[in-house]
Amino acid sequence: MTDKMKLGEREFASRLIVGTGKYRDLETMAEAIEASGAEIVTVAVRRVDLADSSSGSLLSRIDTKRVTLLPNTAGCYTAKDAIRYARLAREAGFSEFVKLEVIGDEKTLFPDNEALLEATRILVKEGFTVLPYTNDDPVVCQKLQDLGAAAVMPLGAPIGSGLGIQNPHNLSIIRELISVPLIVDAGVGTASDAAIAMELGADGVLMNTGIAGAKDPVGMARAMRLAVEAGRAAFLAGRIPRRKYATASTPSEGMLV
Amino acid sequence: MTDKMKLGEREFASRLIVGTGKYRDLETMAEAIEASGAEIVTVAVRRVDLADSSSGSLLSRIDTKRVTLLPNTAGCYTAKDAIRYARLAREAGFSEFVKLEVIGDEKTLFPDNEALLEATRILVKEGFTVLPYTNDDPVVCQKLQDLGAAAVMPLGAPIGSGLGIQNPHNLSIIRELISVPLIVDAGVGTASDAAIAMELGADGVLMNTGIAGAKDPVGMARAMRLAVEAGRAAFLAGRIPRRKYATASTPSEGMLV
Amino acid sequence: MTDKMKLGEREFASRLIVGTGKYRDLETMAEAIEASGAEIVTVAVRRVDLADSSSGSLLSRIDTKRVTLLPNTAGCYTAKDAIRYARLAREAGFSEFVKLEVIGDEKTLFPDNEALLEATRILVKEGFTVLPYTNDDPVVCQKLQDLGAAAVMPLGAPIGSGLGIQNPHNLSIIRELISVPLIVDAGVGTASDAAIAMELGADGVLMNTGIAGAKDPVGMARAMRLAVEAGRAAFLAGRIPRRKYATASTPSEGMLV
Amino acid sequence: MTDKMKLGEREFASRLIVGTGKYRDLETMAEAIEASGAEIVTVAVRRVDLADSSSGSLLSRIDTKRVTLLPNTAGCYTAKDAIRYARLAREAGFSEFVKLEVIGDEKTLFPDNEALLEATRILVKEGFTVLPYTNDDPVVCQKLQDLGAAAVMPLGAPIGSGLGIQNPHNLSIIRELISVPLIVDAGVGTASDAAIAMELGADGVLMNTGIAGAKDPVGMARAMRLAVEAGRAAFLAGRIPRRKYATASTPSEGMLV
Amino acid sequence: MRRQIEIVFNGTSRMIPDAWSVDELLSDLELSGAPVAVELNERIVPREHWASRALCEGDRLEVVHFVGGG
Amino acid sequence: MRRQIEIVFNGTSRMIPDAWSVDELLSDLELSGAPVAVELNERIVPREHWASRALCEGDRLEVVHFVGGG
Amino acid sequence: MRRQIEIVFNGTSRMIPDAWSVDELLSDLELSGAPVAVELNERIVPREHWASRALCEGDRLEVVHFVGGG
Amino acid sequence: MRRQIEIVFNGTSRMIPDAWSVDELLSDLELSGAPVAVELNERIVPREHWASRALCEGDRLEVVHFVGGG
Repeated sequence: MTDKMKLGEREFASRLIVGTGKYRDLETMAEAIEASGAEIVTVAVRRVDLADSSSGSLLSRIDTKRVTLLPNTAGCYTAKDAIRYARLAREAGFSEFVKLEVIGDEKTLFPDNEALLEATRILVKEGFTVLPYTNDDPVVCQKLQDLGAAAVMPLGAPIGSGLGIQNPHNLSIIRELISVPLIVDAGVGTASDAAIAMELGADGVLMNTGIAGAKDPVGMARAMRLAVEAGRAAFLAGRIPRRKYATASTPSEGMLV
Repeated sequence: MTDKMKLGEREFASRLIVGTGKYRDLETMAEAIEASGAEIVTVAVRRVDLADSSSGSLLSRIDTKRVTLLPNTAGCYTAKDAIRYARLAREAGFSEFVKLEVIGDEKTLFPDNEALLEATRILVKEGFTVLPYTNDDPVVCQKLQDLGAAAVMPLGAPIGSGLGIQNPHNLSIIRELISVPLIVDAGVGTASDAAIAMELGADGVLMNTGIAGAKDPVGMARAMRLAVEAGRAAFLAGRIPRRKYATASTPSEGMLV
Repeated sequence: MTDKMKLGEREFASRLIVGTGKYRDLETMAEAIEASGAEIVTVAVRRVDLADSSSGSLLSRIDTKRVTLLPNTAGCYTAKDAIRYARLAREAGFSEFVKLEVIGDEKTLFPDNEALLEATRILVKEGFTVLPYTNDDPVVCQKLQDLGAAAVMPLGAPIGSGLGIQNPHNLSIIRELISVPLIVDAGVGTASDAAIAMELGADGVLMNTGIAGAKDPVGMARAMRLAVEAGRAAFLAGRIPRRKYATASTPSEGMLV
Repeated sequence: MTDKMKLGEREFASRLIVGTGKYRDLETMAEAIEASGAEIVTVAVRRVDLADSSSGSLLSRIDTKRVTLLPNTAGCYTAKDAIRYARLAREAGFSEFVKLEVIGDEKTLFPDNEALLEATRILVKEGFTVLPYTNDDPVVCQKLQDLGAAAVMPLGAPIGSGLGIQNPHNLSIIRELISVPLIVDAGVGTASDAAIAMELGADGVLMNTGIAGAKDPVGMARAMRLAVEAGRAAFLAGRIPRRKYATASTPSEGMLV
Repeated sequence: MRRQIEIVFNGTSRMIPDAWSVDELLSDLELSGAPVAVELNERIVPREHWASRALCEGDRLEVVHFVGGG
Repeated sequence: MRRQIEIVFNGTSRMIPDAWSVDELLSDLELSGAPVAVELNERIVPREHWASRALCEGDRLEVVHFVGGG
Repeated sequence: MRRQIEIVFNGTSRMIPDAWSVDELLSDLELSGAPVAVELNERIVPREHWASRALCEGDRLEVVHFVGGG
Repeated sequence: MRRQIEIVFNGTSRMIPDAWSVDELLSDLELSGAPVAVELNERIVPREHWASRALCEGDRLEVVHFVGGG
């Protein structure tokens, strides 16, 4: 199959990006990543904790030859902080990819788009492949594209809320207005949410809590992989139009009298 | 995997039932069935057309060793007619399965539940495995179960409408009130619709127009297979609860200051 | 204004029908009825309780000159019982109106439509003005009309659930298929639910818990009156079409340069 | 009734703000404003057209003693332009009120929030009562409030689209996070949309096309007035909780046996 | 003194004087003027027959009225 | 030569030799091996009776098979 | 006779007598009593300065009023 | 014996031998081979400079790595 998702200079067969946070243990995380089929996984940048002997073990469970790490700037509330984390991530890491988050409100974890645009501008100049977490604002998405973001990643619903795509209309508009990849980031609660995102024309879906918080994270990871593939396939196959009334699937010719 | 769907005395690994109507040609139909992974396909009973040399060719394209035929009584408006078609189907066919339809209105193709109950009562006594097409009425579904139907098959939306699940609440109630298999029959327009049905606890999904009418029926058949599997997997995995506000997926400990 | 709702031989300026159950006291009920502007109120038929000195006081708080009583058959699970209550109600009451309920399931309080049709047939013959509570099944609604029901009263959602109109599509179909008045009965939780019902083309809305169970029942009664009027007025005024993209309300001519 | 909406230093009994664009004639506009009960109407600032003898006639049809004019900056794509129009409006007009629009995209007419914040900052300093049109971004709404906006006016859907409230969840969040008045501006297509906005806790609703574009604008203006009052009353009255299953409104005690 | 008979009134056993009419019983219960309906052994007794209809041993009488309902 | 009788086959009048069995007719139509079902005057004729069941003047025969349907 | 100068009025070139005040021009156009606002070379001219503010060759004048809008 | 200096390591005060390089400190903490990044006084120290970059009194050192995140 040649239906690849291209981000920056890299191509990916999988359109599902998964997080590594909130798992009960690294074993489950590793199995869930495997079941998800993801080729990109997000990670966070935090201080080494000398008291924690498990330090460093995250990377021991991720096959970084097969999987691209996507460091985030979660927890940053200013462009300056986000840029600082992005630079550290590049230094520690394996690539120039960054999931850029600049948070504007701690209850909703919605982005501060002014600061996000500023950070995007600077990081793009520094050669980063910037994947910005934003909200479903078509104007901001266009500005991000104009600044050189490698994709736009509007939220479907608040991070970790599991509410699904709250505004399909905006995502549909964004899809039509921008040409860089569109990745729905945040809000996915169950498989159909991911399928809906893909059917709206998204190039990919990013999620963490929806998998890690499920009763059976590995089972849900598999569900999400299937759902993203299903939604993509349906998008490409071209759905039937909606009709108000019924239209028989069985012919009326040849009935008995 | 041991997660099988049991209908009557038979077990099926696939939970997707597909129709055979409305394809542009039998080639496409055969490929779509293959791509769907379906182990049950619906067929209709109609007069042999002596003028049509293609007569009989439908079965030549379906591997009836691998696939169970499910004859329907589409086009019947009375219990008597539906029973007549069911008997002919059993005689012509390979099994006692019948997708029982008694239509009550030609614009909506909604069922006439009074007649449906009457036909179900008689056909169950005659040894049929009755799979009745009905609407999302919890009381009718309970009566069908009490009469010995092998499953209940409420519609998600009018046949061929592609509108998706119009009343998830009713399907959820039906799921809780009945114990026989629940198959959502009709209304599925795209992959996410099928996933939603399965996440509501349906045991299976039946569709025809959603696949046959897509621009690329084979691609859509594959999408539907994946979606049904995704929805089932998500249902079994146990989704996260919905929350109004965000909950971070990345820890706040270990941030720089 | 000559936009009247006609039921049987009577005409009503108000399109809101309210119940009299579940109020904390008769004072509040009387005020809420007043605030609702309703000209029809539902009542139930129950044994006189000799131990309860308040017996009989319900009617003391309703001005039966201004308001038409609509006795219900709530709690009946068979056609026979419903007919018995209807006859007693007519004997005790002031009119031939009956809100006909035959319940099929105690958890959902959904109707048993088979029994409902049977009871409707008999009561229409006995001269009742039958207003049957049913579900949103277009076929049953057509049968009720054919049997002579003075209106059809599909539920919007389970009685007392406050979930609002769960399946607007079915109500819209029913509106197009039948010609007797359509009254949405049950499920209204807040004012917009009532407005939506009217905008779908309903002739009226019937509710009880939505008002009686509100924190401020009198305030909610007023809200419902306004909402029913608003929805009716919007239906008659003819709403604008939905568009995907924006269309400016301010002219672009005459701008400065 | 003392339930007033306060904007800047003024109080209004009506919570419906209506536009004056797109009417077929001034007669209809004047009647619609009258029927809407609005105490605030929006107007635009445009060059006097010497060739058009009807120039100036708009104000001849609005009783500016009873009604507050709210000039907009529609059509402006930069902070500088919006500020220029706001100043001209104040000079031409009767008050310091301005509906501040800075458009970011001509297909969606979504706001450019960066420029909007900049213009708000400056106009607040110049003493304007700034009512900014924005989108449903909780972070931007908080920033607008912090800059001294007299209200926030998120859109429900694109201007003139008639799609209704596309993201009730975001509006509900905004309601909880901000303390200045919340006015839903744009997207209202019919009466229930306005009621829904008010039930979410909005202080008011602003619309133009929904009324002016209706088949009967005067009838729709009345519908909107009723709907805004209904939604407000329902919000204040406190709706019943949603339940999955039914709860009877008629007592089961006293039934016959 | 009149003989007492046993009837069932609204599901409860009750002793009343023999041969009382429906009307006499309802008057005794202060219900004769109330907006109630009467069913005797599952058949309705119209108000105009209350005076003439005598009650017998074992009669099942239901007297209903309107209460709040939805 | 055998006498011809008229029957109604799938709604259309058709002349066939007198006393032909169902099987003879279906063989003639190249349907005897096909997965079809046969109804004669609204009663099903099981495949095992096709040879023994003779057709009479005026018989209404329905021969159905499976076609695409949903 | 007074010399004419050219100004730009609402985007259109216009000849007016030299040294006319804003007020003279607006009076000539029957706009002096109307609820309009005036911008001269992108600066607002408050109504109280209309009489004292003379127009010069090349001035760009914008005169706006309220029209229907949403 | 070498003089000790005080630095701030990941927000916590720490005594180390004077003039230790970044690399010496990280080796001592068994972090030199780990996939970590180092920031000294808010400027990143690339891995190839760890050996040459000596630490001074009061230096604020941040050493970060990847943890689970979404």
